[in-house]
Amino acid sequence: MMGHWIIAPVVLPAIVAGLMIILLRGSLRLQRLASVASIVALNGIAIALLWAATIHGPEAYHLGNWPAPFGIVLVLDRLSALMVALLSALALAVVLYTIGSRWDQKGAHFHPLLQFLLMGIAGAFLTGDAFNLFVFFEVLLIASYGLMVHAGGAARTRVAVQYVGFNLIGSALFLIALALVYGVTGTLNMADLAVKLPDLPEGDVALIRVAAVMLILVFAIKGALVPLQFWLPGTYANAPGVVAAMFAVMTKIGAYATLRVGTLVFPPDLPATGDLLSTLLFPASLVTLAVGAIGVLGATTLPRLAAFGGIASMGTAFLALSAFTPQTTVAALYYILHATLATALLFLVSDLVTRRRAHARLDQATAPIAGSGLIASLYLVAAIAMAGMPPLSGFIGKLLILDAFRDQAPLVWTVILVSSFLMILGFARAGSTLFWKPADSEAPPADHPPEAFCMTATFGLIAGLALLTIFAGPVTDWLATLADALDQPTGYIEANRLGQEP
Amino acid sequence: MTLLIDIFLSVLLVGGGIFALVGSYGLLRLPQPMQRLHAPTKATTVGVGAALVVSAFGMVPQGGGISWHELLITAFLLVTAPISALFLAKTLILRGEDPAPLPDSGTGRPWSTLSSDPDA
Amino acid sequence: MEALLASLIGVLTFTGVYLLLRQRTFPVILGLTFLSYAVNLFLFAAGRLVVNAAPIIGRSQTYADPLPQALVLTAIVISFGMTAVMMILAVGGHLASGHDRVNTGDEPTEDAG
Amino acid sequence: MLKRLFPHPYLTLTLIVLWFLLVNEWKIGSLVMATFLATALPHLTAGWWPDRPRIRRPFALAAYALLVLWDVIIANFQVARIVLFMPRHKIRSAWITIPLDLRSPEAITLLAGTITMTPGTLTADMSADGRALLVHALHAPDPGAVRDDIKARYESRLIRIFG
Amino acid sequence: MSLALIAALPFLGALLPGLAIRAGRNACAASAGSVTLLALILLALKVPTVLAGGVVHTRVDWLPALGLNANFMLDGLGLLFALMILGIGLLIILYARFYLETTDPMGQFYVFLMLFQGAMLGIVLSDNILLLLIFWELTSLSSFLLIGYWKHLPEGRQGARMALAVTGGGGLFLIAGLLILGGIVGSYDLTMILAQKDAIQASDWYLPALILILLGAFTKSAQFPFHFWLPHAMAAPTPVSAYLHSATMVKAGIYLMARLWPVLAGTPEWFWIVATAGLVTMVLGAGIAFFKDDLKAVLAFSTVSHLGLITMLLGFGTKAAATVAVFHIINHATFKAALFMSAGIVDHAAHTRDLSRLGGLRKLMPVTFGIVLLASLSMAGIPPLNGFLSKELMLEEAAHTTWISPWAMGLLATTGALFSVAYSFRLLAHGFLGPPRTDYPAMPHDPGAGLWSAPAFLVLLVVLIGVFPMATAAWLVDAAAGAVTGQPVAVEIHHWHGLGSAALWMSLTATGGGLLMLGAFPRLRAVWGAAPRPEAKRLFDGLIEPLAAAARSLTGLVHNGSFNRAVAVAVLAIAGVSLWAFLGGSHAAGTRSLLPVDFTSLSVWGLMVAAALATPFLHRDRVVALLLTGVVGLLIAPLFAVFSAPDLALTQISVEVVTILLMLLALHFLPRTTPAESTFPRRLADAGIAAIAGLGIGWLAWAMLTRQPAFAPISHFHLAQSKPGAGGTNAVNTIIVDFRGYDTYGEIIVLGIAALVIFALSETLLRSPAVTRRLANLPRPREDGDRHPMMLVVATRFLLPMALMVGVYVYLRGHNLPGGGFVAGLVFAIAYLMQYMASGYEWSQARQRHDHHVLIGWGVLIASLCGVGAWVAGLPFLTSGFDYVHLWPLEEFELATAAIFDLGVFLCVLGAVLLALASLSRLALRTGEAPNTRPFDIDPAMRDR
Amino acid sequence: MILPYALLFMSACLALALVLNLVRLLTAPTVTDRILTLDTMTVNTLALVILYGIWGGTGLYVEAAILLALTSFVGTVAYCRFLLRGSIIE
Ligand code: NA
Ligand code: NA
Repeated sequence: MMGHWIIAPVVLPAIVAGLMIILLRGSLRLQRLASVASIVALNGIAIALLWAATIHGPEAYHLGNWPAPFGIVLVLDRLSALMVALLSALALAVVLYTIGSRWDQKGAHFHPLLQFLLMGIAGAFLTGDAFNLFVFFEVLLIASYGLMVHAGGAARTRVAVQYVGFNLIGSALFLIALALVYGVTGTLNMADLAVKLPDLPEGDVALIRVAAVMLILVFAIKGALVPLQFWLPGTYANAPGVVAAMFAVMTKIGAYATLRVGTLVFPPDLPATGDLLSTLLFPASLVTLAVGAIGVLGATTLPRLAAFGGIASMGTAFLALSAFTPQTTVAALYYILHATLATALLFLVSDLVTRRRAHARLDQATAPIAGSGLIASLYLVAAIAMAGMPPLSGFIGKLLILDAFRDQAPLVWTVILVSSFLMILGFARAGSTLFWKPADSEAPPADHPPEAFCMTATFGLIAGLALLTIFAGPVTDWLATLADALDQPTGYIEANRLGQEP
Repeated sequence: MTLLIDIFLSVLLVGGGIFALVGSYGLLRLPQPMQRLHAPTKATTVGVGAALVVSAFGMVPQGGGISWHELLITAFLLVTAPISALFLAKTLILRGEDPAPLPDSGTGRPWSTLSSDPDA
Repeated sequence: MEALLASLIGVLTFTGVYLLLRQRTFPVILGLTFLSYAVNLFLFAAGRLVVNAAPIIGRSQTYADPLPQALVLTAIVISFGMTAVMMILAVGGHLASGHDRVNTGDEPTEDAG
Repeated sequence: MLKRLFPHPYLTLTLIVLWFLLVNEWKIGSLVMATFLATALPHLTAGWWPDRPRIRRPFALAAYALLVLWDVIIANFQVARIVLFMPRHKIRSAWITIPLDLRSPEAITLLAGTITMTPGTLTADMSADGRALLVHALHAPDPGAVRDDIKARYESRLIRIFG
Repeated sequence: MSLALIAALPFLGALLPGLAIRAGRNACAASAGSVTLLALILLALKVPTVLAGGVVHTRVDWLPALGLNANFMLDGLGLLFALMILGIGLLIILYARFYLETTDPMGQFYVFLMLFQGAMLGIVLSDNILLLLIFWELTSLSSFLLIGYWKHLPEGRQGARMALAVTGGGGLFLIAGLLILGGIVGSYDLTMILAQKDAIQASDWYLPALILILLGAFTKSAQFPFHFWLPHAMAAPTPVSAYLHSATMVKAGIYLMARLWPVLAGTPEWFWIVATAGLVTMVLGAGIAFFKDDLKAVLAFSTVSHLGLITMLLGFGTKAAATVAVFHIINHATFKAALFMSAGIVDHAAHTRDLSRLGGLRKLMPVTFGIVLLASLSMAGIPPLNGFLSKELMLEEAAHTTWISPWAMGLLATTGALFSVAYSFRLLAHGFLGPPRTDYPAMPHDPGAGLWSAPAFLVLLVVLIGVFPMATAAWLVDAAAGAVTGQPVAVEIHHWHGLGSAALWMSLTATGGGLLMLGAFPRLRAVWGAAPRPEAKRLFDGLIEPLAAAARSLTGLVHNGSFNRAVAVAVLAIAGVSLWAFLGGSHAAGTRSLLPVDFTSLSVWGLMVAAALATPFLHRDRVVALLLTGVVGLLIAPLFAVFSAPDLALTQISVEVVTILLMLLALHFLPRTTPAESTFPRRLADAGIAAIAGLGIGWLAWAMLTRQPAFAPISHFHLAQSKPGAGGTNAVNTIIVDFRGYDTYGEIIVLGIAALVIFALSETLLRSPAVTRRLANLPRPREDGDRHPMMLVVATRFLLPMALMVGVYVYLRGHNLPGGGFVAGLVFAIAYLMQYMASGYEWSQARQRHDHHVLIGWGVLIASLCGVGAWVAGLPFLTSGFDYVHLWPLEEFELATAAIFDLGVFLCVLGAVLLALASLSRLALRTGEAPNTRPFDIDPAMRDR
Repeated sequence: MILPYALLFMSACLALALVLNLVRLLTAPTVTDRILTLDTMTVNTLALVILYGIWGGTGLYVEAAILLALTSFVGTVAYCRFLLRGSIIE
């Protein structure tokens, strides 16, 4: 049993960030050291948590020693442990890349903000309380605002206004939904809701349905689901490359929360909501996938291309989530693992390219970039991963989804496969302009020193994708147990020890 | 005794209400901006002062003690109201919103608000 | 009384959304502020309306539901932080680009200075 | 030593009183707390109040306060009358310059505050050398009389208090 | 394991050339070659087993849940292809070593080539169709890289993209087809699938699966109408053309059709689709080849044609035809690869591949001519070469096949053969015969043996198979055809079938006709040139470019950066979805008894509604808009007070004023007015959207306010435990610092982060020259000459300690009465702001002891450590403790760890607000304006003014 | 007891005063008038809160009144400084 370690992913980054603010403001080197140390430790903790969740099953941590549902609980189960592990692995790549690329020199407070972001995301993954989920959403969002405008610039700052503004609408909606949930049921603990909602009086059903769809729409904003995706392309394309890479996991929070709420609080067998969420998510995710794929083909800059790739991956992930069956959940989670690493990789590669290129536009060639062979190969790998081509995990993820949606084959398969086609086209066109097409008259850019940390980070992500591919069998088996636990969340609910002394 | 306090407090309340109303009414009725400044800074303060006194002694008829917080608020308002008024007046002066021309300061220096103005 | 609060929440939302649909950052921020007023009141309404029942133990016979109040407190603080960040972003965007349009992609070309 | 401990003794005293006004109960604990805070807070803000005003006659200050309070209450009725009943065209507003004999910033501020709080007049500005106040009178058919009244009734008292 | 090893070897080998290139070009080629050779040897070891009718299997579980496993199998068909892939691969590696220029990155070439080889080998060795799919798509990818190998050539880029689009796209159809196939059978293992012919052909899903699979195969094998990509792939270096686009990759589609032949073939659908596509491709490809001038283009269309021939044979669905198909696969690989390599040699030597600029090479390049001569004659189907043997068998099969009418197939097949003869002879005649010319771009000569040995070896095979088919090829054909048909095959290949054989006459017709056609070339060429015909590249570009352009404009249109539209869409979507959800469930009106309206509330309500509704009309003056917002924000406080929420009233008031200050600070840098930019209809529409939102939320509020909660709210616990459990009588405060202290923990961190963000961005802004320039040029209306008015400073000297004391008081009483660390922090902050406003930030900050960052840091740290402290007692994070202390002479008082947590809250809030506002005021520090040195500007006590 | 009636009377006065404030706020000829109105409004609100505290007899709202007084002052000075100097802190 993990005990206090469950909260470590939240408290550790917070304390490290606090110490950075107090003691290390003067020294970027020490900040880097602390940041890396914290993230390495986080990885260790995440692995331990993953191990514990696998061995012992769900475990709750009663904050303040108050019994649930009256206090706030954190719940460690396979899903939360997995997401925390994914987060910390990604963070390691991002922090290494940041150091290598010196993005952190281009503005103040990169590392504290990164730590706070990790804290917020980990908190969101671990919490078992609906309102606390809101709080940690806000923590991660506000840290993301800071990271988004890191290093400044007119375009970036202006897009950040939109990003913040749109997310504030999301936050408002979240609060409305939570108010409805509490106003109708009188509780905020998700397990408690799972227990109480089946007994909901008939007359309250309409309101709780509204709350349910509002929650899902909030998560859809985070997950950039059409028609709430407008914020994403600009944001991701204008964010610093490292930040965009880190954001790869932020869209997945929307998917995570949808999965959690859609299986625990409003499962398909809940009479009040039934297949409400599926009915909502299914068409939206299909359109999202299409919008993303069309965007990949139509993107005018490399970062935008990566951003639309991200949208397409979210469409795919939500599509897989939308059925809320164990089989689709396995496919969804496997795909989410893949898409997080792949999207991050693509953004890092995109950053490698754009930092070496005179401009980021895809319709005009520039002089060949320094180290183009290696970077082109990295781009190729990233593109393969994003487009879901073999041999990387994206293909397996896609196969899993296609296989799981056999019943709706004509529609789902068509959308997925046509989208893949558009993305292949888009990536190929972009890549051939970037790496093959020679510029007319431009002088070659200044020699760009190879950045060992950047390469470590990108290769680390590739290694992650490779491992995910090679160990697809064990991973999906493990996920199958997870998916079954989500389908029958009694373990999760019992871990809360509702109404009993913690 | 209780009745006396009751009456006293009631008179205060009625008076305070009227003063508060006068302050806000003056804001509407007085024609010049500087004139309007007079009404609320004083009348309203007195009105609120009345309410505060009532609040301070409000529990006495029921056998409670005097509440002293209200004295603090009164003191606070007395200190701040002139500063607020000063700033409002400075704003009016700077923006030339009051029609009446300013007198000379008699010290050979302009009024401070206009001292950065080359025309002053 | 309930109708008053409900309609007030509606009106605040109306103003908030209307301002959110303006083309400059400042009204958009004010819109978000209005929206957060509305939302805070809505969250508060989850505890229903009670008078003379502040949840201070021993000060009255019945108590208003303290939980939504605590939640609103959190929400107020958070929306303050968010507004502050939004504000500096608006300032930054204006200083960096020379205008304060909220929509990107429709800025006039003479926006250089 | 004592000066170092209490940079502004009147402030400290005021704060002790304020604390009791705040907590509204007469306990030993409150006194301990009041003393502690009234000592600590002026230290926290001492850097922002580098000089210390001299008050030569503290009791005269108390008397002045009562005088002003009385004037405030009485003269408020005049303002109410003007606001409510005087026809607009009959209101004779005027700007009045008050040359100052006071020099202490605290004293001038107190005077300005007094002028504003007593109805009918309002301090609107100070000259750029701090030697005159600009006062606006709501209804002053004889501005000179108002000026003389202010100087005699308030400024002279303040000169005695602050020296 | 060993099959998996064979399949894996090229991939492992792909690492070597990249490394070996540092040791030189020979080492590089040798590394690739030796790996290939090793694989070939390992494969050879399996030959006896396969020839004995055995099937070699290797199974490795990969993703059993899906049915995707690394299962390999080797039977006759696989063996045939594997031998071709590795054998020709070896020759290509040799050839490429001498073909590539020193300026070409050879390491990269061999890496890509080995990747391709591995992928191709994987296809033919897979026993799992999902695994096959993976390798299938990998061939598309690696071929993309190889075609685009010469990066500077635009044709290379376009050809590569076209090839990827067509074959990769086809691969997607294949995915669907194979998934359906696996679904019908219940397994993705070929071994299982091949045993399920009846089930598959009886299934409703047979036809969709067939079509999808064939789309995959046809695109890969360049069958009509997907044939157009192959000639454009010729931009690749010649070794690539020889390897991928004649011998191997394009045969992947053929392989797939042959592989699935046992379960898919034999139905009318199969016959009509496959045979027709093959037939059309064969005739069309050969016809076009005749008119092409580029040697490689001739060969490319020839390849298209021959692939059509093989496809057609497979389409017939008979055992005999399938056997011929297998035989022709071998033959085509030998002569076509040899021809491609020879074309490369000519190109190398003469610096052109254009037939109209060549001719007479026979004398200049005798060795090359010899190779080309034999290979071309084989291609034309001239005895006794191997091409002749399979062509005869093909014509025989065609003659006996009824397609539309009994003779149509025979006629068309003969036509195809005729064209084939024509272009083969043209290649010889126009390229090599005739007198030598004087105007070659470079003087042609035979290359070194390194370059010609590989094609020579292949031509040797052409001759050997041609002369001794039964000795050299029959065993392989038997094995492969046996695997294709699933029946034992013992092929009989003869040169002479007697005068009665239809093929003889068809063949003679074809040869004669071909020669005539060559003779008429100039005239035919003129007709061809005048005839309108679809140009593949234009058609493809006409499809893809508009697609890309449409995607670009659609994306630009949808994601045009309009925040307003995004908000409008979001609001409408939220409203619409919510309404839909609401209508889908039952709703009962609330039964809660309502509160009577009181006077105060009504007036406050009226004010707020009026102020809120006035804002849309007056908002363009931003100060007025801010004032109106302030009115609304301020009046929420009494509302909270009326409805029993004193803590909220306190918080609302203090937050409101700080917000106003912040906005005023910000407004300094922004325009003071908002221009009127919206048309009246737009404003009306916006108002409509806003009204929908307002009505929706208002209705929800009403519905919620008028009902009782369905279950007892959890807050009864908080009320009951506030005093005994958490040690405070203010239940809101005990929730904030104790029951839900963790929320507060997150909340103060939000605030802290906000301040950090504001600080960081203001730092960044100040670094930007454009920003500092704009800051210096901010419009400065007429300004107050008195920056720090004395009276404000003097008042602040009293007010500040007073306010601080109020702050302390609010903090201390919070646990039991309204207040707490948060409000206290704000009160402190407001007090400090008062000081900053009075004497300026620089002056004030210089006389202060703390840095705002440190306050935030300590706040976070204290709150964290207060939480962690509970671990010491073995209790969870943020568990609080409290006790009542008696300390003479003081009265009993309470000490609670929650107060420490609240101190963290206090510090964080104070630091955050101060840092945020300080950052903004730092921006306002004017360039060239020195900060004040005294607390106020005008000091009446100064004598010398 | 007449105190409740007096309370009601003053509440009515304040409510009316607030309405007058609103009219002024919306119709004010100068922005300074609007600031002045907001200041007045705050003080009137403060009085209302105090009255409400007297009505309920809990004394829970005095702190709110203290804060209102503080904020009304700070707000007014800030608005004026904004109009006077542009930057409220310099
Ligand atoms: Na006066
Ligand atoms: Na406790």
